[in-house]
Amino acid sequence: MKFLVNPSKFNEIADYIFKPVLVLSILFFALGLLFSFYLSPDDYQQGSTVRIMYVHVPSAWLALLTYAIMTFYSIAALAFRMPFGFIFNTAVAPIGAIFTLICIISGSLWGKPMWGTWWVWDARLTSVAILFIIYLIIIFINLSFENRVVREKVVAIFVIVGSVNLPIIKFSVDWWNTLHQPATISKLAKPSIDPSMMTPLIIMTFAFMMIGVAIAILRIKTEIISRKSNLS
Amino acid sequence: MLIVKDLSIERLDKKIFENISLSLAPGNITILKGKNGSGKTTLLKAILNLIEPSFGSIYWKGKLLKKNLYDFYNNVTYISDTTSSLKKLTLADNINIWKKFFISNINDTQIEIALKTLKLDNYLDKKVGTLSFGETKKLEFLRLIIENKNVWVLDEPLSNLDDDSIELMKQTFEDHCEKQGSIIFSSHQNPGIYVTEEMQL
Amino acid sequence: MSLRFQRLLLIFLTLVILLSAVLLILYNTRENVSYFYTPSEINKSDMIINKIIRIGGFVENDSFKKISSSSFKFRITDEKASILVTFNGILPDLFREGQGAVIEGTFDNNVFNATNVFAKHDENYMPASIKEGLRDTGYWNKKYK
Amino acid sequence: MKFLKKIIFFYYREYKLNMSGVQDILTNIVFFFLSVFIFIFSIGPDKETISTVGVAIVWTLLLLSSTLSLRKFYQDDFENGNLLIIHLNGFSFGFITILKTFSHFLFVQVPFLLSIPIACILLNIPNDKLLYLFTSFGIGSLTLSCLGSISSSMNLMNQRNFLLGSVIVMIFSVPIIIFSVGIINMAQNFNSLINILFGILLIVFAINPWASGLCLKLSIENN
Repeated sequence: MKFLVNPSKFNEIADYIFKPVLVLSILFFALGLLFSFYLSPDDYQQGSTVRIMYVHVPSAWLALLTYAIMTFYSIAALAFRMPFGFIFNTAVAPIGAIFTLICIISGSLWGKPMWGTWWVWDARLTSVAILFIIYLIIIFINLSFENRVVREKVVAIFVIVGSVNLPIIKFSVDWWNTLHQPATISKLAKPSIDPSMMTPLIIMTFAFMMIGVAIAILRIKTEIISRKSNLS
Repeated sequence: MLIVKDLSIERLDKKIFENISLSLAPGNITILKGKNGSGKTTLLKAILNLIEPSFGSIYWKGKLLKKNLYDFYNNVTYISDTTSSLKKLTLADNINIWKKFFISNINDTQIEIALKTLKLDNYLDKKVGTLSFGETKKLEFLRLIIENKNVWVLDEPLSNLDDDSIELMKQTFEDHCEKQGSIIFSSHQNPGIYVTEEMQL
Repeated sequence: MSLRFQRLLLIFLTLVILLSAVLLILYNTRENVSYFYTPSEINKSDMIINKIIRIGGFVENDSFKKISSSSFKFRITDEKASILVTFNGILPDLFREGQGAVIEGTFDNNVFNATNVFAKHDENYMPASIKEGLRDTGYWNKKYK
Repeated sequence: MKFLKKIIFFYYREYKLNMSGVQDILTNIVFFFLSVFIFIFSIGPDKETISTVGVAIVWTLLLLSSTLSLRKFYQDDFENGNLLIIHLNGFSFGFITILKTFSHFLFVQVPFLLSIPIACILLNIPNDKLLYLFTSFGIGSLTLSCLGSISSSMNLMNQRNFLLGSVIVMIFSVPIIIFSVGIINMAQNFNSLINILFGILLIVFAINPWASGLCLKLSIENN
């Protein structure tokens, strides 16, 4: 597992797995789209609109997952002086921002026909909007400091401080009355979703994950190279 | 008292300096010489434990500096290349703040004498912002007297000073030496001050 | 007070403060960040006069009446209390009897004039065909929350 | 004992420093009142509307004015080396941020707090809620001081994009605004709202010395 902390080891492994990951992501996307459009049934309440879920939910999960991993890496980078954590933060923040944006846009497209509105300021939607702005601020900090050492540490501190938002997003639907429905799939309870609709959801989640990993590999490699040549 | 052993500092994977060793005993004056960007300020900051060294270690009174930091800070005066006096306040106010904040045991007559020798005694009611840069710098040296500590760490103390003031500094340094104090300072010029050790960076 | 002691003090204070803060917030948040109130909460509080509020609940069975093509009358309930609602406008697709809904508007003499109606769906997803099958065999008796 | 003396004289220094720039604080308050007037004029004579949006206006302006004074928080002391001198005088960086946060609260936010009752009268905010509002502003502005400390210490080395500091303060102040504006819209449960605000303050207060202290250390190390 050394490639997760060591830039040169990461480069080696990344060269091996990049192509398989890319192929896998295309495969999963093809399969997932097939499933979500043709091989999954309509919902008993929402009809065909439920298919937006197969984009909305994976992107939301990955937006949160990306931030969680960034938080772990930030703590590790600050506590154990592990420069790979800083590289990871810089490279991955835009990917998380894009996932959050996809989640917000698909959510609005879903909300309009079902709830009757594009956007409401309930706890879940507000906290996700804040997550998006936090991602943006991380990108801005990366752009606006001259000194690399200061910049990456400030980003790491900001990521850790901003991680208070994660449990708020996760539990907002349980703690407070929201227009957004509570979680369908949680670890403790049996999922309240039919297996025929669960399948495309899982396949699409893997597809999103793979494409995320592929882009992350590219961006991390670029970041490592630009650091070596002292461009940033 | 203060011992620096095999100190190396890297920044952004670039070596600033390597394997520096020096020791600062009571009564010693050490000068750090070197061109701009040779790492004089960095070394001084490392001595004050503000920069984490990549390799090597610093000892204070036989203990690792990190373990004995509070005692070291109680015994050191640092004057950086910036002037820390508050521009909007008068000289008298500044001196008063310093005296209180550092819990100084220096009495007023000693400060008056110091002010007189620095030729600042006429400006007491003036705001620091109205002084010239050289005068502000001289005011900064008043901190050496007020803090009354053993070890002086000075960053470029002699730049921007006229000959009279340099002569004065020379005198002050020698006095401090006789009182078993120790001084480490950086300079890019040849000051003609008596030093016990010279360090080329 | 040495630097090391300051650090220890800071760690100790941080832990104590964080703990008390979490307790404070957990004890107090529950009812406060609501996007909407439930009908039973409305009846016992006095915040209702001429102020735009949101009420969330379920559309009571057999209460939906269409007055004209774009004006409707129905009751919102949480099984403890219910409120009569009038609404002019377009209802969302998901709006039907027994379905969760959030309405926005003002009270006017015990009748709630809604300006916006949002449908709320639950976290259950199920193929339409299965629901038909269940209903045919008489096993469909899922209670809405 | 010596340490206590140092703390007292730290505040003596801050007092002298802030009194020499008392016109800055007064300008901030004038800015605050002018903005209140502009809101009142632009909303028009409808007293109902003014009193309903009043709390929101005061909060927005409090937030804006406290981000205006962010630059003074650490920047001056950092640039002329005073931060370093205070550290060498035996204060850890975390401790400095706590002292500085209280100093900002005392010398920048408290003058605002004193002017808020007047603003509340101008904005027709009902008197019976004034006590709760005042408490919430008090807690909120101390929270803003802590957030200001975090964001301005993050921005010490950032010469290009100063607005970033304000953005950081604003994004983290969203929960405070949500809860404190709730006070005017509710007839009951003041105490639990105040408790929540206090809880948020405690969390931010606990995070502040670590985050800001690290940033200060970082900036001094790399300056």
